[in-house]
Amino acid sequence: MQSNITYSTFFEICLLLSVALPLASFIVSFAISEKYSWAVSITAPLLLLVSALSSSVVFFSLHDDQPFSIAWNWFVISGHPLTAGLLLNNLSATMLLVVTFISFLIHFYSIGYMAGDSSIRKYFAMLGLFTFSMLMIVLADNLLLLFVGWELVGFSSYMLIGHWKEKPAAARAAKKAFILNRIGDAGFLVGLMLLWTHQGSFALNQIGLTDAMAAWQTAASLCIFCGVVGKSAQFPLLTWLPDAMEGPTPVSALIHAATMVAAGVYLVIRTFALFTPIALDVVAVVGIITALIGAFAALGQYDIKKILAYSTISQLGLMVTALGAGASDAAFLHLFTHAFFKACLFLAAGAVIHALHHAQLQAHAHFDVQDVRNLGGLRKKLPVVFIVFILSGSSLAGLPFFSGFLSKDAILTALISWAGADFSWQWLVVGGAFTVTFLTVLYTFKMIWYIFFGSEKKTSELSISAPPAVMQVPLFTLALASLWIMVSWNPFVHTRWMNPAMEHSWSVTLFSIVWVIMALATAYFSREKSFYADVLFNAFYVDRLTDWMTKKIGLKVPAITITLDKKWIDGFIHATAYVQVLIAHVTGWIDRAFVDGTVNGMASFVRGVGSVTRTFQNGKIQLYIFWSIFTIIIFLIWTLL
Amino acid sequence: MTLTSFMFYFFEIVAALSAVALALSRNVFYGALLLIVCLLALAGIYVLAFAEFIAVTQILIYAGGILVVIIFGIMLTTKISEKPLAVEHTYLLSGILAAGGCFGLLIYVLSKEYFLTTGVQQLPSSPVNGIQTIGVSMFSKYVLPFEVAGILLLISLVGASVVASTIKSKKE
Amino acid sequence: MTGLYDQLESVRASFGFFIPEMILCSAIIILLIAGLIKQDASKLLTVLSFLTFSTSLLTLVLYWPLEDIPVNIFNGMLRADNFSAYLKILIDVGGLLTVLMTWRYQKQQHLSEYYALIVTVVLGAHLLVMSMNFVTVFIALELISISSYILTGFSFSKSGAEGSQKYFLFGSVASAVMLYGFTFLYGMTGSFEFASPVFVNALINNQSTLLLVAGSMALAGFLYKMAAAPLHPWAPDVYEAAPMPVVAFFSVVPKLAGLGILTKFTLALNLFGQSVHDWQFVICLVSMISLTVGNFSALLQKRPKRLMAYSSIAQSGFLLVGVAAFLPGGINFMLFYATVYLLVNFLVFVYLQYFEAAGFETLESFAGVGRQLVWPCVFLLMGFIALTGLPPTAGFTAKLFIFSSTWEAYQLNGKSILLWLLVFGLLNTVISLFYYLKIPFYAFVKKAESNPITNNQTFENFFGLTLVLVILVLFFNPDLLMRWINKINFAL
Amino acid sequence: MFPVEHFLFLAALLFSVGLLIIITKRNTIMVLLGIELLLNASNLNLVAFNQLWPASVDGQMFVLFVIIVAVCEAAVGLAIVLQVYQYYQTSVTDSISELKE
Amino acid sequence: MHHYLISFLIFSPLVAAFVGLLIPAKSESSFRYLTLIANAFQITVLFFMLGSYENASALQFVEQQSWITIGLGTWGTLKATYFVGVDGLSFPLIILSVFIMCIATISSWTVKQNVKGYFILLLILNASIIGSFTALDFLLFYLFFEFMLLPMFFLIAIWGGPRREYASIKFFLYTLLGSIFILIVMIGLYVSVHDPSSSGTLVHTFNLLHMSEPVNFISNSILDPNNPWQIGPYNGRLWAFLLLFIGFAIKLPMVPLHTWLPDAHVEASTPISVILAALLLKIGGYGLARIAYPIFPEAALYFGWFVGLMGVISIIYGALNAMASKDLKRLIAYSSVSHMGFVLLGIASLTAEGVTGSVYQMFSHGIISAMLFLLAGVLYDRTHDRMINTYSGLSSKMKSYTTMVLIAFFASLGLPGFSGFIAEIMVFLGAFRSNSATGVLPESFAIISTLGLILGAAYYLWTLQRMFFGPFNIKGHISEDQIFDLTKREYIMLVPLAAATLCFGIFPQPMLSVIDPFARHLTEFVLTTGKNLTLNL
Repeated sequence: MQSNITYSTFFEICLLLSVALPLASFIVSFAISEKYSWAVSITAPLLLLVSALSSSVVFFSLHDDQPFSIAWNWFVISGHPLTAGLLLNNLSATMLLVVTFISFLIHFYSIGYMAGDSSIRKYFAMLGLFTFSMLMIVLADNLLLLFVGWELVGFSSYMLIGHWKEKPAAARAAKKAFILNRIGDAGFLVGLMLLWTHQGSFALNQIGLTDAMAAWQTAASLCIFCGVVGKSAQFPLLTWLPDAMEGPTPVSALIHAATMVAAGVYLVIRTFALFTPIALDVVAVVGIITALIGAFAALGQYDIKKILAYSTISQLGLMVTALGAGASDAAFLHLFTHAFFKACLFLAAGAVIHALHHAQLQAHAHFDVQDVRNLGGLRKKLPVVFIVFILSGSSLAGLPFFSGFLSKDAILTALISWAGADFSWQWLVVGGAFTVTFLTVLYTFKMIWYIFFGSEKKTSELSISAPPAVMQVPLFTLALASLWIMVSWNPFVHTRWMNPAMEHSWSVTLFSIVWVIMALATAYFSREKSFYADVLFNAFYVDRLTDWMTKKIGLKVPAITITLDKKWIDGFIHATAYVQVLIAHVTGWIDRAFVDGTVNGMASFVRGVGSVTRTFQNGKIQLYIFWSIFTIIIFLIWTLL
Repeated sequence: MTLTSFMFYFFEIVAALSAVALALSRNVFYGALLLIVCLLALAGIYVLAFAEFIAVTQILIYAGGILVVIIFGIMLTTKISEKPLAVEHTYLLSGILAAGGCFGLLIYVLSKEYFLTTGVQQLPSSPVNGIQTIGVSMFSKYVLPFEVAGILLLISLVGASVVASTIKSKKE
Repeated sequence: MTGLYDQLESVRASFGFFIPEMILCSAIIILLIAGLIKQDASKLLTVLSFLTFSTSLLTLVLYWPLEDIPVNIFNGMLRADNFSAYLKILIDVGGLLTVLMTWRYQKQQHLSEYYALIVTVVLGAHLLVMSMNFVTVFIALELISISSYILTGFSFSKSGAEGSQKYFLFGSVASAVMLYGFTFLYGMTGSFEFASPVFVNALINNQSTLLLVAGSMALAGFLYKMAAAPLHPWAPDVYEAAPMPVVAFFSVVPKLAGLGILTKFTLALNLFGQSVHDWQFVICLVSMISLTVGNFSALLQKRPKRLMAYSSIAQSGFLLVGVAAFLPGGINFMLFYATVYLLVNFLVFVYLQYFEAAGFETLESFAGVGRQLVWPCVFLLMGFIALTGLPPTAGFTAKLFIFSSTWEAYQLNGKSILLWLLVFGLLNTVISLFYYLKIPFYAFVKKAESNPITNNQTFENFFGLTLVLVILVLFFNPDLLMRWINKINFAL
Repeated sequence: MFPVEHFLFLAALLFSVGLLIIITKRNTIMVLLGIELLLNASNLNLVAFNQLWPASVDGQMFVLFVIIVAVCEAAVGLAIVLQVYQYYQTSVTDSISELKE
Repeated sequence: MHHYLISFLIFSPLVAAFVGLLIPAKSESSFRYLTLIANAFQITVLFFMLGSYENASALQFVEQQSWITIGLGTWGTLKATYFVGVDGLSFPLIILSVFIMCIATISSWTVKQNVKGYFILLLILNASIIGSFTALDFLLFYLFFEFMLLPMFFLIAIWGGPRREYASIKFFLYTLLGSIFILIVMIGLYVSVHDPSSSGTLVHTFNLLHMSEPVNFISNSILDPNNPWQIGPYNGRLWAFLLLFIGFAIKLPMVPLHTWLPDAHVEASTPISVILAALLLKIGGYGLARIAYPIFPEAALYFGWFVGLMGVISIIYGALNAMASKDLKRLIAYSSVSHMGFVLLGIASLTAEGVTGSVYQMFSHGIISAMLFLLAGVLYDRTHDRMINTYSGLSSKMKSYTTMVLIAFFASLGLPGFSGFIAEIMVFLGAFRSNSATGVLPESFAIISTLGLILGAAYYLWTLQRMFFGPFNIKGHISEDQIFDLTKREYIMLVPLAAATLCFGIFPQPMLSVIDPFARHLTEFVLTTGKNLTLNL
């Protein structure tokens, strides 16, 4: 065990606690017997609370201080010792805090949300395992350990998506998530091999130390990016994320919004030194494509969780674009803010679903509670959720005074400076990013409008009660965390808390404020459009433009992307799956017909030879004599010739 | 052509013809008689090859012994079944193939061989010597095969009697 | 040409090396007489023949050290050397075990003649392996053959008669062909003593094609005696017809005798390596054909006896592998193989006899026996494993040895036929497994039908246990036997 | 003395004809006759070759043994043929083939 | 005392088998306990060995007794010895064997038919497996190797499923065929190799260590490295390597020589499947690393590419076939083919991590496949139906069973935290580094093999989805009360295995430090010796 001694033992204990307690929660949840499974919903959040608290100790004592590392020898690969160690710097400490904190909140929320579930032990156990493996990704000091965590979050995600395993769709979605992730991971693994071959080490602090911008580094970074594509649901491996919404909503909030999917972005930041310019360009392009697809797709959705899922994809795409632009700080800032407001949005959506579901059970009504077209006017019945939704939604939309505004601002600033003064393809990326922010506002507020405004549709007869306190507390906590205060004191400058060194430009801030307001207006008027079409048509050309955009682009493009998604990307993956199964059948057939067939053929050949040699044995002695003599004569003639 | 060489080729032709006739013959009884002719012709050849004792033995044992036994056999087997003595041929093609191949091969190989060059020392001095030598070597050099032949005869007689005894017991 | 006195003197001096054979000769007479005198003398006859073989064995073993140097006896008709002495021991053991097998089921008719014939075959085999002269070869071979023809018919049944007749016809032709070959060799050399310098030198000077034809014809007779391809077709029919002890006897004694004379004869024909005709190739070819014919035909057999007939053909092929190396080491290994084969073969036949007596005539009828008769089936299995050549039986060691000699020979002269023989022979082991495991397979794996058997199996199990122990011991310590075999210095 | 080849050719003919008879004749006794022909071919060879080596009578001795063997074979053979005849009521070789695959 | 530990391991089951022979067949339970006692004794011995094993490349617990010494006249002397020992290659496999045999005994507790024969065969099998893993004399190895066949044959053929006859004969023939190839090379080797320690007469030795020293080859023998003798396109040594490779690849099994395996597995009873998959397959990999590679290093370098390619093909092909399998056991069997492909790939890489990985993979696959087959057996015991389509939603009826299946499946698909991950990652690293380090395998092999990981996930998760998730439903005439959760005996077997795979997945170092010295020694030896030997092509 090696560590630098600048930190106190208390710090180390806290660090250890924050990492180990989620694991302990996993073990305890399994250890508690079936009879006392209710106890799990106490122990697990409690353990996570302690973990979150101790991680905040870690965070505050480390922030802006020396990086801390601690390592144990894990195993030796042909003379190269491989460590299992923790590497803490600002980045990972922040991430540690975010993960444990949100995880705790979601544990807490789950007490209410998952009450009465038959396999609650498994649920909390897997949440614990997930948190632990996420922390492993966050804190690992080498890529192999990180990969271990990487795979383990995939596993726990699999278990949690498929939590309601009686639902065939859930089982399917879980499988899809894991397999698509594995495809990415295979690339990641190749990246590891490249690193191992060329550097002989997986240690994060040695990455990129070889100054050569060699081709292998491009290859290695792109391979690692493959892993990111899988885990962060980037183009083209993004289809699993919307499907993963089959899992319980808190799980979607934790894993598929706040933490795991962001791990990809985090990984790129961690291994940023490895990425060569070419690789970064690829990253940026992939990111912006994903962001656009996600944003347009979100516009065309009617399922709350699907809208949020596409939104997540879009936001992740934005982060990845920022990474590609070299702005890892900005990307991380957005990751940070996104974690809170998106978790909050999911939890709020979960609260809506939970409440409606319970009401539905009482009223024996049957409709899809996740379909926004069935909802409406809920702001009166669920005021708490409404407020929370507005707050976090604003943050998502990037309205000023919200954290989302600041982080998006950081990204846009970085992108513009990356694009440079002259026009190049990079400006297309910037344009894309602006389109995405614009669309984000549109879909966010359209969703809010659908759920909370207007008249109640199918929900009107239901007696909807407010969510329980255990669910409200996390909601409010996260909603507050989506205010600008999380990032900096100044609601317009994003360079205070997190990264004082980050670049900031007032012009961009101003422009984005205008841009957001424009978007907001568009959103507002497009909402109005459905009621006051004539006025808008006559009053503003902008309105007509937005109308046209919403009608032509805002509806068509999502439809196209949806078909692209459903038919082509998914279709392609399905097709590959079909082809795989087909190939499997073909090889199976080959196995039976040829490989086995050869063997059986050999057997029948042997038998055939046997029956030939046997036919001479027909009991006729004269023929015996003939054959014997004849063989000798043939042999003699053959030799004499 | 001297008388001896005429005799020699006469015997050769007789032997060859009778053998071929035997092969063509469809009657067992004629076959046995043809074989006797052939064997007698061979005996004649033996005489001309300075093997008088062999010739005599040939006539006595083969013509007089073995073939009589065979003819008895023919009579025994045909009498019971009361079928004609005619014999059909089977596997004619195989037989011709094997025999023809064998004959061709032998003729081919033999025609390439020159036995006289290998080591004819001299003509035998006197025919008397032949029989005497045979007698002597029978009890000196060849005493072991001779004794073993005795055992062979004994055991075949015993064996034949065992086989024959079962025939009798079956009949009863 | 040596003088008459010398010849007679040689005969007189020869008797010292001829004691086992004389014992056998007198035994023939005594057995016949005993059969004549006493009507029901089965016990006496068995004891007598048992004693015959034991004393013969005893003398052989006692006189073993005497025969370190080969001695030509009876004016070069025979030769007493330790190669032939070893084979004679094996042959006598074979006779002994046959007597035991016959004694186990005392239902043999004409017992005195039966034993006399067995002893005659053994005598013939003795003479054959000692023979150095075509005359003795021919006489000895006929002694074996004619007795065998009669023995085949000793089941006194329709099939027995048929088998006997087929054997007779085939055997007569084969030995006539062999004889015809001999005559040419005589013509080319002027000598019947095929190992004598006169013979060899004459052939070295005149290596015509006739030599190849004559040699092949002569070999035909030996191959027929060994039941090796292509002179094998008689074997299945004869084996099926003959009584079980006779089959066991046939598959060992004439085979070993034929093997002994074949070894001597081919090595003589090889003319100390100066032969232009590749006799090694011929032997390899014969061996490969025997292996193929034996193994492949055995695959489809339904009766144990026929199966063992083909097995014996294939085993001839394996024995010939040892000869094919044309190395002294190979011949020693071949003797080891022969020893193991003798023991294992009798092990198998003893149990086959046991099962035949209990009514198991086809392979299918063995279904499920393994459950009721555990020990017989286990020992039978061991026998088959040894025949296949799998560890931990001496069968494996034997195969290892003979194929080692093939490898060594290949290494010495690089004839690719030897490599083929090696690969081919070993692959044949896989095929042989198909049928060797058939009976154990039926016995252990197939479901049992009701077949209550109450036959006393003490004799078989004692016999089986002993032989199994021997083949195990010979696997774990082949040196016990190889030490003796290595003293054999095969020389022409 | 006549050329040895002339003996040998006759012997070869006898041998081949013997083989022909053995393979083609359907009567067992005819087959026996064929075997006798084979043996006689050898005898002829031996006698002929003995002329080349007149110093000894080895060849002629061998002929005597062959004749002895022929006697034994004939005796045993006929006994067997009669026995088979007993069972099968025929000496047609083809019919005597119950032992087969 | 330490000098006889291996002999204790080998012979204690044989002694027990002998004792078993003397016990009347009626007292059935005594055979079970007898076998268990033998296993317990072996475990005790194993602990002694664990106590004094040192992590070094040297052989340990070596015993050498003279066994067969035969004078061959002019040829010299033939010498085979009872020569056993363990090193980093065999020790993990010994540990595996002892424990798996114990679990197989427990799993055999329910055998009802012909108990005596069954357990005696099991004991003989036990001895021969341990023997093959420890033998350092080729003849001794071959003896144990062949000796495994018959007990296995009967264990499949008598106590197997409906098509057991076909499967057992197929198994036997395939492996016998392989062993014939090995036998040919063995003959060639001992004829060509002499014992350097003996002075005077030429001693042909079976000693594997002597065989691996090129100087010990008799000059101008066919397998002599300096002999330019060609047989067809290759010289004798290359042929010999190929024959050995085929022989061991059949056992491994390698595509396309694998088809005996699915049949044998499907028809064999559960404990036999466990032994077959966990131990017998390992002999193939063991033989390559112990015999083929050290003795023919230049051939190993020459054919390394081919060996690696076959490994890759096995990985992918096995996985594809697993996906198409409808029978659970067949699926697992094909997954074994896929996983043993990693062993080939790792050895072929000739890097220390690759070889370590492949030995670790053998060890780990031993644990995991044992678990998988036990689990398949659990289901089969209850319903006598192994078809995947028959079941759905089993998780609601068999919770603990599902948990165990999850563990086993995820362990098998290489989830980190389980031993398979460590093994596979090391194989991947080694195979990838091979090009730059040794030049044997191209990088693409490693990259293509990662497809195996994806396919592995696909077929396992698909199976999970079909069999365990969704609403509970069973087809056919299986009644619902036939389906119940794990019994205590099944727990006893499964939990240690699950614990072991976890333990070796999280703390691989103890086992790696056993393997590592061997792997380094082997790669170094093969590379240096192989490059020094000229290839006469």
